[in-house]
Amino acid sequence: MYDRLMNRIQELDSRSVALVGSGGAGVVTVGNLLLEAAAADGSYGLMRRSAGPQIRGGESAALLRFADMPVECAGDYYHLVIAFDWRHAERFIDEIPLAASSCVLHDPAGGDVPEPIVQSGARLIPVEMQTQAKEIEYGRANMIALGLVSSITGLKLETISKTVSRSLSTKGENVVAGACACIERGAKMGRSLDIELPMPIAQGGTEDRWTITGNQACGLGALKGGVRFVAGYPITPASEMLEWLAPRLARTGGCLIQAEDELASVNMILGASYGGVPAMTVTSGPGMALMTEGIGLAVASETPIVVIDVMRGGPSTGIPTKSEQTDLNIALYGMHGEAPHVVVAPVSIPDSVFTLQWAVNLAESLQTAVIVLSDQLLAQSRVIVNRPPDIGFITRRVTAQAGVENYRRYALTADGVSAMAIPGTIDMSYTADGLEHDERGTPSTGSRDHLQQLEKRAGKLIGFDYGDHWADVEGDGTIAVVTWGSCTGAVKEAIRRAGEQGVPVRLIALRLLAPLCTQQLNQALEGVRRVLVVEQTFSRQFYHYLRSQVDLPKFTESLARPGPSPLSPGEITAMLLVGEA
Amino acid sequence: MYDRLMNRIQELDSRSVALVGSGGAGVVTVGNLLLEAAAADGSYGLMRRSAGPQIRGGESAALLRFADMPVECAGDYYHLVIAFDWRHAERFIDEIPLAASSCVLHDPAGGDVPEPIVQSGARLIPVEMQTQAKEIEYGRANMIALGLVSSITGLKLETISKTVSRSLSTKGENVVAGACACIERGAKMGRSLDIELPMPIAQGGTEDRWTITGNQACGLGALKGGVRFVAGYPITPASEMLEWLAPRLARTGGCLIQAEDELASVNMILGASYGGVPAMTVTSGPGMALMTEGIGLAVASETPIVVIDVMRGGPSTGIPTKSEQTDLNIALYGMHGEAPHVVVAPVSIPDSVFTLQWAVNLAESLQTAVIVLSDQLLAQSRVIVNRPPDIGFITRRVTAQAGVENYRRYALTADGVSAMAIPGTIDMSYTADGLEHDERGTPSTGSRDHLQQLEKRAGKLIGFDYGDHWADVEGDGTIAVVTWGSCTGAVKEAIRRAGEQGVPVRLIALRLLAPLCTQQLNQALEGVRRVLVVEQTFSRQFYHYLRSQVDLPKFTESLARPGPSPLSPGEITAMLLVGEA
Amino acid sequence: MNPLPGKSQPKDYKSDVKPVWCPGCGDFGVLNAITKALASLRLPPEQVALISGIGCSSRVPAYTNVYGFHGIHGRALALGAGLKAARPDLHVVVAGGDGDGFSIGGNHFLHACRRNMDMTYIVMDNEVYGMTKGQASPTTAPDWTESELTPSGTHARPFQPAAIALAAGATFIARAFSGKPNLLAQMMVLAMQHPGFAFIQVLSPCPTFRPEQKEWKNIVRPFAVDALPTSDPALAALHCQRDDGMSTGVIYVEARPVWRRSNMQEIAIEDIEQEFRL
Amino acid sequence: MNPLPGKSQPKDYKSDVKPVWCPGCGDFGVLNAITKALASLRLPPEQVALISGIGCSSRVPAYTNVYGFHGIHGRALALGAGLKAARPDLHVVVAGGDGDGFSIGGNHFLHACRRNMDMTYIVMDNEVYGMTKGQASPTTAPDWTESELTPSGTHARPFQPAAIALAAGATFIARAFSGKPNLLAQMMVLAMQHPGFAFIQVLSPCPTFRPEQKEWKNIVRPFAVDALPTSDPALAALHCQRDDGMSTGVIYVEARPVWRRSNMQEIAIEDIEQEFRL
Ligand SMILES: Cc1ncc(C[n+]2csc(CCOP(=O)(O)OP(=O)(O)O)c2C)c(N)n1
Ligand SMILES: Cc1ncc(C[n+]2csc(CCOP(=O)(O)OP(=O)(O)O)c2C)c(N)n1
Ligand code: SF4
Ligand code: SF4
Ligand SMILES: [Mg+2]
Ligand SMILES: [Mg+2]
Repeated sequence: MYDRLMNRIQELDSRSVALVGSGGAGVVTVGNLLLEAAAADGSYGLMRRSAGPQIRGGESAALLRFADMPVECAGDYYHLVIAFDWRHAERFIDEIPLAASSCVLHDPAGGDVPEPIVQSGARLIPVEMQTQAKEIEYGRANMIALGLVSSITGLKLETISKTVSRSLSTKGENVVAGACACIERGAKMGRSLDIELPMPIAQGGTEDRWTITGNQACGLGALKGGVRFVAGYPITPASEMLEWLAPRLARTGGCLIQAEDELASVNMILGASYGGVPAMTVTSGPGMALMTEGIGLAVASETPIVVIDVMRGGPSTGIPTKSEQTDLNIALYGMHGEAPHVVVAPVSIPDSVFTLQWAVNLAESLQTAVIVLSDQLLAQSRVIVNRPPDIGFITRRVTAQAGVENYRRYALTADGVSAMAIPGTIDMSYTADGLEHDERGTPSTGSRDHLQQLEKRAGKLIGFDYGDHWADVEGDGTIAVVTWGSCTGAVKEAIRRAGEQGVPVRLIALRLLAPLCTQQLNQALEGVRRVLVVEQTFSRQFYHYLRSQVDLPKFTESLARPGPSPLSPGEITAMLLVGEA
Repeated sequence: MYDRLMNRIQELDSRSVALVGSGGAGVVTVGNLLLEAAAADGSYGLMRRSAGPQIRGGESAALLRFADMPVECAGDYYHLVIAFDWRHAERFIDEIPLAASSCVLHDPAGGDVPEPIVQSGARLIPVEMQTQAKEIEYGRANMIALGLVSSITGLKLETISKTVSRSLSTKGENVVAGACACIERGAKMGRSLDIELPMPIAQGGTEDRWTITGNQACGLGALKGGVRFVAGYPITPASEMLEWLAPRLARTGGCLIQAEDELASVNMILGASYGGVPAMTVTSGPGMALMTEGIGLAVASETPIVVIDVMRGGPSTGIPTKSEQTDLNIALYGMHGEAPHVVVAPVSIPDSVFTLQWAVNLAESLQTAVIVLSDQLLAQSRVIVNRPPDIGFITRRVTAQAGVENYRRYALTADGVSAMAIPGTIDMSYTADGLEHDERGTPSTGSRDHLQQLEKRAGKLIGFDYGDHWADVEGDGTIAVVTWGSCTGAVKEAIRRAGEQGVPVRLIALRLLAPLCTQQLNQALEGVRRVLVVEQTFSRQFYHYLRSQVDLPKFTESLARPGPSPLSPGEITAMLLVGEA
Repeated sequence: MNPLPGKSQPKDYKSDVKPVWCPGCGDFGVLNAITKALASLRLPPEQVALISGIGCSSRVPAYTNVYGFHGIHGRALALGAGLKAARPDLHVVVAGGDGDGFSIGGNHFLHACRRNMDMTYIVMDNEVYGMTKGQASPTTAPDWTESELTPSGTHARPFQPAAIALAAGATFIARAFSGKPNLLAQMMVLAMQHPGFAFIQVLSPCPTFRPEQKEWKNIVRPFAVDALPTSDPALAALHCQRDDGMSTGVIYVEARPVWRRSNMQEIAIEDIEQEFRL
Repeated sequence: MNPLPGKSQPKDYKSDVKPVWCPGCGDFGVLNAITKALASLRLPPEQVALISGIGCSSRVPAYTNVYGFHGIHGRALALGAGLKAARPDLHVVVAGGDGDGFSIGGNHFLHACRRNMDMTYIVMDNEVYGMTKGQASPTTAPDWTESELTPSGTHARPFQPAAIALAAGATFIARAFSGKPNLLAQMMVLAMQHPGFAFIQVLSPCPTFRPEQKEWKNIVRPFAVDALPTSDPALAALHCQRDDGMSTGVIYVEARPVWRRSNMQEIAIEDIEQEFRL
């Protein structure tokens, strides 16, 4: 179905491989091994996971893309699909677009090929993986598949074997031997298939490349930013970040508490931060909903906290295992009363390191709540990237030193930030309060105190110098795409492709969502006659948010689609080229 | 300070009286008695309460205004102030604007008159209330004050005595006698003061007039709308509505549960509504923050509920006893994921009866969550009004009857509303779910089901015919004020005054805030060259919301001020007349 | 509640939705027991509501053919309480996991016990968060270090469901094992017949994240005391404390008035409106 | 914690903020007792943090001159736990009301008891919501009908703070009366010295909404049993159950390891980054 488009839009020279299966087929294991082996051979890559609701044995897909440069999004379609079986295929088939040139290797033991796959016109090749694996001691079908892919893509068998041996070493020699035998068998089968899909190999050594997930990248950024206390409650797809952080905080002088719920999480980090320790919590939509009262307290009491919301499909419990950007509204507006705070979002997986470091810095500098919006797509995808640059933010909380006369915790200052006395500081005790208060912190119902403190809390955010970090702005031309978060990768590729078609397009990928840098945004939009706003929501939350604060050009379009399928670079390119080229 | 303005802007023929005092001075008691007596004499009136943080004995003010037509807002300034003492005057002095023509009767025993009052140029008259009261057995200073006001305003002594006797009857004969003696003494003192401020008396009998607070009016509307289950957790300024409802639900076949917290409240009403009983909860900002997860479940599971948020000053615990419109954002956007729902707000105290009845009707008809935004100003003010008209909504929930083959709870229908089987209906059992689901209700992670159900839940709200109720639209001219909620009263008066100055202004007071009826709004704005958006917030929440969805005329201004002082008709009029007349 | 006139087989209470549960999950046994109990009570499916929160165990309503509500995490008891208060004619059963009920939902558990509404609460306790892939729950032993979230254990005393229920005021308290669905079904029948808040803690293994729980079938045994069930809270407390948490049986039964709606004389709304007249 | 070297008077721990409390409110006595206890322990004010929620009683931090955080309703214990975990060097005292602690905050109470962090929790129990003008709280008798919100009573068994704390795992449990600030101060000293989670339920009358509580001074008396305090949970449970809730004294003391942070070998962030290299 994408073929018509493809005639005009040159895709990035990349290889997209989808592995699908259910019932403990080990799809994700193969995906990871494939990613690692390709990385070792010199490719860049990205692996997205798409899982069903089952805890074990449910259907799942490992969706990979390889290129000779860092991969920031899925491609328009998959070149190669390996299917162990088709159970519950209807649940994810829409997430695996195919072209007529695609190849689908499917195990006949896994059932009939579903209609939409047949319709796609892709080449269907039955390959017995199950039966072959059974013939080998400790054999498993997923390792046969790994062999198939390796020969089709020309991966070095040696690298594969090394990767597999390392990763399965804890499972015992027999398992490793069985796996290697399967890989060899698969590779042989693959060679006989007459499909060639050589892996794009990048120049240069792999020493400075990392393999990292978005959840890990956020966790690392938080650690680098100085977070030393985390409280959290498990929730998909955020738990993995907590699990990554727990032992690492314990090893860096910090501490993580698994709280009884999200109400406790957010209040625990408020307590820790009040004690002077940079603190963070991590959750997803439902937990976010439970935290807004606490976030409001952080704003009112001017206690720095960082809250990461790893977004998933909503509303309500929604689709816990799949991605969406639909918590934008609650992040921007979810607090009662006037609760000005900061909202940031990483524009890619490696950027999560920077964005989190910055988020901690902003929370501490501005003594407010900073909400970070990640999503399942960023969080649970794993990439091969160049080591993210080390940007040494100095986290600075303005603290009050002992001996200040007549200390006023909430003093009105030029920049709106007032010195915070950390418990332990002699003679500086005060009571932090979520009631409206005067400069000292004493509760006040007076309209003057209210207005002054409202102005203080809002003013400190507006007046702050966010530097260049507010957005990634690239390119020129009279068309601009304004986007954010996990859509940025696909947008970037679309812009590159449009450029190749002679249509230059500017990128404005917001990293700072609130407060909105309206002046900088207007400046970035200067000379732009057409704007495309790209986001993964249903109700165009981002588009409406921009409208609410900025006068967009008359010719402004919105490209919004809910999850779970990520927006593809092809559909964005198509939209950009309409009427232009 | 308002005198200059007053030269141009003719105020409504009204009398504004402020009673202030602390330490159990009984300010609110006198205010209520005064309101009742004036009502009995034929006046319309409104009494607003402004209280400090103390539970007992704190400073408080009863702020009254009388006219010969229904009063919907405070005046620009107070004609008469009676002050028992000035303790904590700084906390509310901004809420009592004075003119040079104002009279301030203050008890010298209550301390020095505060500087801002002296500055106002108002006439200051020391009157011994405390000492006079002490001379009378069972005498109280507040009853002396009542006598003072009655003679100054020409209230019938007979009415006052009757009102007082009835209201104090439970306290015993001695108390009543003491009160009456005080009133007589005060009246005598008042006559010697040479101040005249005759009460405006309305035409016609008082048989069809009501005295009601906003909290009561909401409660009544909910009962009339069919609500028969309420769960709630006490919170200022909403508790009084729960307290009003509890015995009355018990007497109308319903039931109210005091829940352990707001998380329980909202989930309890979900359970009740799932059981087929129209259900509601009542809270204020902090409780609202705790309810958003439950509201999202109502949206996703399509379970009708009504949630009233009686707004108070925010953020966080904020100013519990005072008014603000700053929960607009959380009401519109506070849910995670895409959770389309309905937000309505009464435009006056008597309109609360209608709006609540409508809210219940919308929740039931649309099978969704309806949030009602009231505020402390509406909720805790008491008015004398004409009996609100009886609009007989027939609440209609589409229910599934026994015997439907292959019942699909979330079937895709033309209007997006699907029949709900009520437990007890034979052979129609289904499981309601907050997970994304297919038409049957079975959880689904598929993108097609997700999109279809997102469209269903949003579409049913967009396609619904809200009739004329979406807004109160009045007048014509090329200027329009767009406003909502408790600001409407002051806006209406400002429009009347502007009209008297030859500047016709349209009123657009939204009752339906979400979904925004953009088409109707655009229509109402046809021919308008200038728009003034009026609201009681700090960050112009309403203005930004309108912008996010509608192209407002270039010449659009925003008049926004946070609480606690309500916007005055005078300041709105002034803004309207700038450059016009 | 009118019992069904005709047939009543466990399978009549099962739906055609296939459980998402892992092979060997203890929750299959609980589902079986629920359908057995309903069949043995001959309850018409449409007069029963099965309410749950979020978790593997909380998926149970859709697998039955009674009315169900799969709510949000931790709020099942509140959902059930609202339904029961509004529809006293229904038979309300609330079910869920140890995380749902004792961690995020702990407060509602306390207040449900206090309130003593006439309903049944079944907690499938696997001492782990199954759905979110294996973190410690309140009932997890403090030295369990298999979750990376608590790499050196929880450092917290395990939650004692029966003891807390007792202190909070539940009037029927029992412990059971999902591996014995017949016994469990019998206990559920007692619980559902009990007038008031009946709580059953069901030890329900999670072979995926707590493979060692496969041993439970060899460890659980009935309470070795004749004194149980008792209506003496002191005695019940004593036995709860002395037990290792692996004894099964009904522990405590108390006859306390069940929660009921206020019964006041009915009036019309028009009468209420009178109070606003001047 | 280093005790103060020099002077240490209760007044040194008072701030100049005037309480919003009504005349005769029991919370004055609790405030006095807190300052007395701090003075007698000679704790440097800057090493003490007093954390609270929302309610009349929760206003207490600002009336002292130690570090304070007046948080949101029901979350004081979570706030305190986060502070203590992040700053184990501080002396953390959490205070609030019966509504704050047992109604909306009930879950945190359960888990704070389980966790056994080294902190003190003081609940000023007046069996009513004072701040919101007189509604029933979890400890209110079921037949109290003075609130219009529950016109025929709550229909729920009162929450038993000591029994719940015991079942949940608190390691120091006591009941006291605000009308005896010296005794209360002594008890607070014991609680603050106790290593672990120490809970004191202070009967603290609300003369405004529960005028009958003025009688409490004639009703409260020390527990009439020599056995208390005990470290036997069964015995403690027994005495909690037998008591009418008006006996005062330390009920239960247990030596259980206090919650502590995981102690793992320290490494640098650069070392952590190594794991991402190919
Ligand atoms: C508010 C909220 N927080 C967290 C989650 C994530 N979550 C889903 S199920 C679950 C725990 C499940 O554990 P349990 O109740 O013991 O059920 P089990 O899966 O073990 O049967 C959690 C934390 C959620 N859905 N909502
Ligand atoms: C989330 C939330 N819900 C409700 C309230 C309103 N509220 C304030 S204090 C209070 C109860 C106070 O009772 P208690 O804790 O017993 O303290 P007391 O005033 O009796 O000392 C309530 C319900 C609130 N502030 N926040
Ligand atoms: S993860 Fe555990 S509890 Fe969940 S379905 Fe699997 S075995 Fe059952
Ligand atoms: S209302 Fe009661 S608890 Fe609150 S300050 Fe007054 S007496 Fe104390
Ligand atoms: Mg569990
Ligand atoms: Mg209380």
